[in-house]
Amino acid sequence: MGSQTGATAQDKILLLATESCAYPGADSVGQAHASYPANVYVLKVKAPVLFPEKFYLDCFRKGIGGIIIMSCGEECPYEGAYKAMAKRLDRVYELMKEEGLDIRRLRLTAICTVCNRAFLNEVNQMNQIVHELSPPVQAP
Amino acid sequence: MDSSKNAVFDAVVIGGGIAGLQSALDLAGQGYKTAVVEKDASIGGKMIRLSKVFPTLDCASCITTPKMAAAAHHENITLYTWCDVQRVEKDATGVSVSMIQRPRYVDIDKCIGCRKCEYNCPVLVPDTEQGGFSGRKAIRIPFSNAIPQKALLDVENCMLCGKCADVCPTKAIRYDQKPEPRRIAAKTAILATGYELSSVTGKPQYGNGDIPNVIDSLQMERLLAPHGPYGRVLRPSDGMIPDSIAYVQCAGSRDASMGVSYCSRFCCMYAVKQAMLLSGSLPLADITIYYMDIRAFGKNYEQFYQNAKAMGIEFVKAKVASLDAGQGGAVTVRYEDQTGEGATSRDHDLVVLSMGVLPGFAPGGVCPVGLGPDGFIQSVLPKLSPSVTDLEGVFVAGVAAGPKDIVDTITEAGAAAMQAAKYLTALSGKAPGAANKESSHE
Amino acid sequence: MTGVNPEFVKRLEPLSADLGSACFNCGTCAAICPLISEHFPRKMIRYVQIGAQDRIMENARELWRCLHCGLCTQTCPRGANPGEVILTLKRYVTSVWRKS
Amino acid sequence: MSEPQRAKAPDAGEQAKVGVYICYCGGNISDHVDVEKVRERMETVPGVAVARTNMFMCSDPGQELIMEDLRQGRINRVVVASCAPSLHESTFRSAIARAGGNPYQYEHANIREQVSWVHHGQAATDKASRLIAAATGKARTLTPLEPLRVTARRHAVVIGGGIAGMRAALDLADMGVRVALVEKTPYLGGGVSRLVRLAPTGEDAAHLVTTLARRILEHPGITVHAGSAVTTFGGYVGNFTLGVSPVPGACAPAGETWPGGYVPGKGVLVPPSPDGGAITLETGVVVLATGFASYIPRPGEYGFGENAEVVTLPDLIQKIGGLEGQRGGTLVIDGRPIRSMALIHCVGSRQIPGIHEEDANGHLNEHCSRVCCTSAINTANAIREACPQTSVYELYRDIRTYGRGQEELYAKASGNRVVFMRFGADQAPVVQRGAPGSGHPLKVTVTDQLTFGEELEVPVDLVVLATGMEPGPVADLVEMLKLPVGADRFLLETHPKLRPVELPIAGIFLAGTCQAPMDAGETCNAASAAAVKAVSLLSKGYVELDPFVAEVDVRRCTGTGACVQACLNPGAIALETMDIDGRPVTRARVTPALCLGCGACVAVCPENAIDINGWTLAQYEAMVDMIVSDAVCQDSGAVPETVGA
Repeated sequence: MGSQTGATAQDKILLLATESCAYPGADSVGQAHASYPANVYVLKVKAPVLFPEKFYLDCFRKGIGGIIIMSCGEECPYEGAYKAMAKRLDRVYELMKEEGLDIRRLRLTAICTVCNRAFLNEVNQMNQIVHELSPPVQAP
Repeated sequence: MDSSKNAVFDAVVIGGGIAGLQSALDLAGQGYKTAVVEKDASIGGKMIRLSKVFPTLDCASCITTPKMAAAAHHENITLYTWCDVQRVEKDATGVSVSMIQRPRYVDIDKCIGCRKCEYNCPVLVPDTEQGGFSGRKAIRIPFSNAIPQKALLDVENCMLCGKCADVCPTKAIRYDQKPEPRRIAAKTAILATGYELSSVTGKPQYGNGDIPNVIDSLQMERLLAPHGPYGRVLRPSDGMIPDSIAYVQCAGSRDASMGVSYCSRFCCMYAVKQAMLLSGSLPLADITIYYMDIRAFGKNYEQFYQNAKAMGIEFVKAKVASLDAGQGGAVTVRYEDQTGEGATSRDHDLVVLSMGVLPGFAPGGVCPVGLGPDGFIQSVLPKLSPSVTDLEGVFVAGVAAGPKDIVDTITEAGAAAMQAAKYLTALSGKAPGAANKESSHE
Repeated sequence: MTGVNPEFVKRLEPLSADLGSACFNCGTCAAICPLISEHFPRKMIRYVQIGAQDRIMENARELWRCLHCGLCTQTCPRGANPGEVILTLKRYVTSVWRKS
Repeated sequence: MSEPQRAKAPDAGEQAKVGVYICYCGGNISDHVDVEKVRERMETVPGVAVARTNMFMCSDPGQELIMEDLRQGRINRVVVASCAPSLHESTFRSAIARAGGNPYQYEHANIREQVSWVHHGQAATDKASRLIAAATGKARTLTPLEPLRVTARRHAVVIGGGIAGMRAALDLADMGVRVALVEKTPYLGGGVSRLVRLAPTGEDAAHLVTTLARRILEHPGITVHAGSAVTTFGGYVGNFTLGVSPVPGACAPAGETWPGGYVPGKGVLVPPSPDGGAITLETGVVVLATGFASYIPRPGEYGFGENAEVVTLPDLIQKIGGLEGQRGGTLVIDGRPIRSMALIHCVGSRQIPGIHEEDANGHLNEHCSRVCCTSAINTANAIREACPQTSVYELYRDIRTYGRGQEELYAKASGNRVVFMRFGADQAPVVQRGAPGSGHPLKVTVTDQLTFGEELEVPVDLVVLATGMEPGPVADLVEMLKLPVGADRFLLETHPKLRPVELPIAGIFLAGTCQAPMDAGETCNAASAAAVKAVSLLSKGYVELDPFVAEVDVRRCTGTGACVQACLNPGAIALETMDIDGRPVTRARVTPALCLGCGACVAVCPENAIDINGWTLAQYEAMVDMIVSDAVCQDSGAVPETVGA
């Protein structure tokens, strides 16, 4: 297990961005040179349905402050994946509550390849939330 | 890469710009052996010299280099750079291209592109690849992302001091290299000969290139390019950061007094693009575009233009009548304010002439292909198959067939490759249908 | 409100071979004219195009400030020959003045 | 940092040596990211063997750096940190392959679009460091993969029987690809059949359509399914399956015409297909040539729908046809003399939020429709030349005669004394009933920028609205084929320059105005460009696919069947009885060509026995570990603390 030290790790926001929509959407924000907080890390995923409940909880345990799942929404190229994942998230929220994690730390949203404004909105909102909340894990 | 004196191919593409490269890639992708003949020392054409491209603002190099590299590495493509085409002949057996391989004064097989010669060369001359704004050596790699990355000696400026030969780790310098004739035989040809920018001397009222701080649009591309001459936008006469920049549209097009009545099609969009890039790098500068009609006709172009307006770029509907040197390096722009008081003048720190395009190839005496009244290669089927020319088995792609932006050029290059492939298929009799039937009857 | 009159141009036809129909209102002539500022000579060409006879008569005196230096005709991007239009209008206005 | 839980067998014994290559992008990256500092940091990351920088990593010398390190055995995994992977991932993968490496032992860190273009200063350098470190975390566990080879049917389905579909079908068939052409109406010809003379060269639309349609109908390699639509879609590149059914009511009125004949406004009537009912087409590729729809003005827009004398340009073109019998005098339409007419440009195009009204679905057409200026001027010229007693006024915003021969058409219109007036987007002309006794039913008032901003009043007998092109009604196909659509609602290509006629879905191509407004020549170019891509794809008889599919670790699998339940593409994964260590056991098995690679199975396996090759859960975990780790850099303001690496 990696380090969980430092007061900054909990500020990091993870974006799980779909390869066909949100990831190019993040690139489009970059092409527009539109600035957003630098604590945002985009991971490219084929479909976020890949991640089990445990993955999210582990992320928070490791010190990730917030996760935004940026999917293609209804435009998802994998039929049924969006629904399956939305269902899984309900269980993740339950588990988060059990562990005393504020459920605002995890958001599911749809971002298209040209959704610059929506992208910026989402990351800025999440940034505000993680700054308001205390770290998900206490630094030793 | 470069090959022996006589060679046989399925197809030959004349011109290694984005049109020629796309055509070659689409032919090679089907398994056809294809030669690309380029007059310049690098492939990539005009596109590789641009900063960013509209309407996506991708960096031009990022879009062009993958295609350049793909062509250079393709097993079915052979590149001939630094070659002058002498004759393109068409007979019953196919197309033959006679050309002269100009000397680079460097053994291209030995050169490893390390640039030691360039670093040690004592001769500094203006670098036209950088708009003339910075210097280059008499021996140099043509530009940073050139393909092939091989040195080239400029014999007009070389003083034969011998330093390059001394430092070359592979002993590749050949002062005695001679022009060499080469011949390519192929079954079909695609002409992708591109364009040249029209001349700033075309209209005396625009100063014949003598007014300081009046530059052309490709020079501005270099000023804006991340690997440009200054690394930032400065005006050439005194290095001042310009506060006010103006674009003069139709400075080489839609003007019978200059002998070019046609529309050059992409100048509006590159001006809008450059204006947007300028307002990014010089947020305080005022940018004005003097235009007659903004021709933002392509996919997402209008939205791009409206964004530019929203960013505060000023659009003035007027054809600029004249330019004059003003006070302190300024340029005075004279125009009619059409909904205001009428004839008026305004000073700008830097003026960019949105030059038009002229055919890059004068086939007279070289290739018996038909031309339109505008001097570009004529399509005989402009609606159903625009790449078909009046020479059977010879096709045309990109600006060679009239001004065209990059998107339309790439699409047309694919179409030309399709028509050439059909012609090859019909010749070999392997597939049903007959391409030559189509070219004469559609 | 200015009314347009497509018939007006027909009255000028006998007076000239070139009525500036090629003009696309770029404004080069107005900006290049060394003598008169405002919108001259494009203004006159435009009024011919839309048939605004009244406007031409109202501004007729401007016509006589033109010395026919030829700069507008020489630089016109459309080859519309503004100088010839001004000459034609001088003839027309003179004929109207004679009649009245 | 957690070690990979499941290193793959082929990699066992080979220690990961990651090469990190960081691009300056000619200042695009290095202006904001301290590239040399990042390189120094990467040299300390576990598993990193070399870290290098270059001005343009995508250039030949940049690629050569990577290739040389691979050849020398200094590295066996590659991380490139540069622009978006969409631009250069394939460039670097192929460089690795050329140097004898496995192109899939590669990970890309996007430090331009997602770092240097959006962050500045120390924060940019730190974020780049963490992203690259994360990429090395993934790269260390990347195993060699081989692309999947799928047999491809040498067959194409072209959807749409306009000139784009016909052009693409002929090109494909002439290359020996069998083609099924599916057209909703009983006619071939599409949008061009609604035209008469094409600008600027004056070709006869009927002749163009007839030429293509005859060749289509005669071609032994092409089957036309007219009056039919695609109703089901399945499969993958090389092996698509499309259900095609007759469109109810799509048949030509009996006795109206004869098969093979041209009907103005509709096209060439296709003989009824012998099979009639619903059929299934199995095909290697699909070309979309579904065309456009003409904008219909809102009721009241420039008096449309309220005045019989207000028509659209497409309607006018069909009404006047070739202007037969209308020589020398005044244009007559429906028995009514038109002494004066106004053509208004940009109706349903170039709409601006806040100025123009959205349609019932909340859409604005912000795009330029590209063809209407030239089409309007072409029509004006035809009328002025045939009927010199008819005055024509064109009210425009910008004249966009951009194409070859089009500016000449505009000049000709001026010579023909078509009178042009220019209005601002926020000062639209007003169409009203003419004053009684004016002799004209309508009047148009416009604030004309060419007349020094004066308000002009034009009495007219006819107002013609140059309506634009809108996306065609293809919602069903968008849904069925999962097609990407742009903000302008036209079908969206992968990249306008790199892959202008391709979609992210392999084997499906775009041809013509379903993508954006185009004229006839541009449409045929796009169709041929789509055809050449399709032919190249089918030329080998097989298609190579990305190997990013699910794979079961049969040693871990216990045959719970959870993955089979979760699988979104029925058939891609199934339980099978197999022999392991001499005992028959039930285990899951994946059919790679059917696997979508979505990973729905991965999340549900209680044994962690299934993963997507190249995108494993352990790799994501490794990336998160590196992102949170302070090993490579401390965030500014953080308490400095050394972390055991």
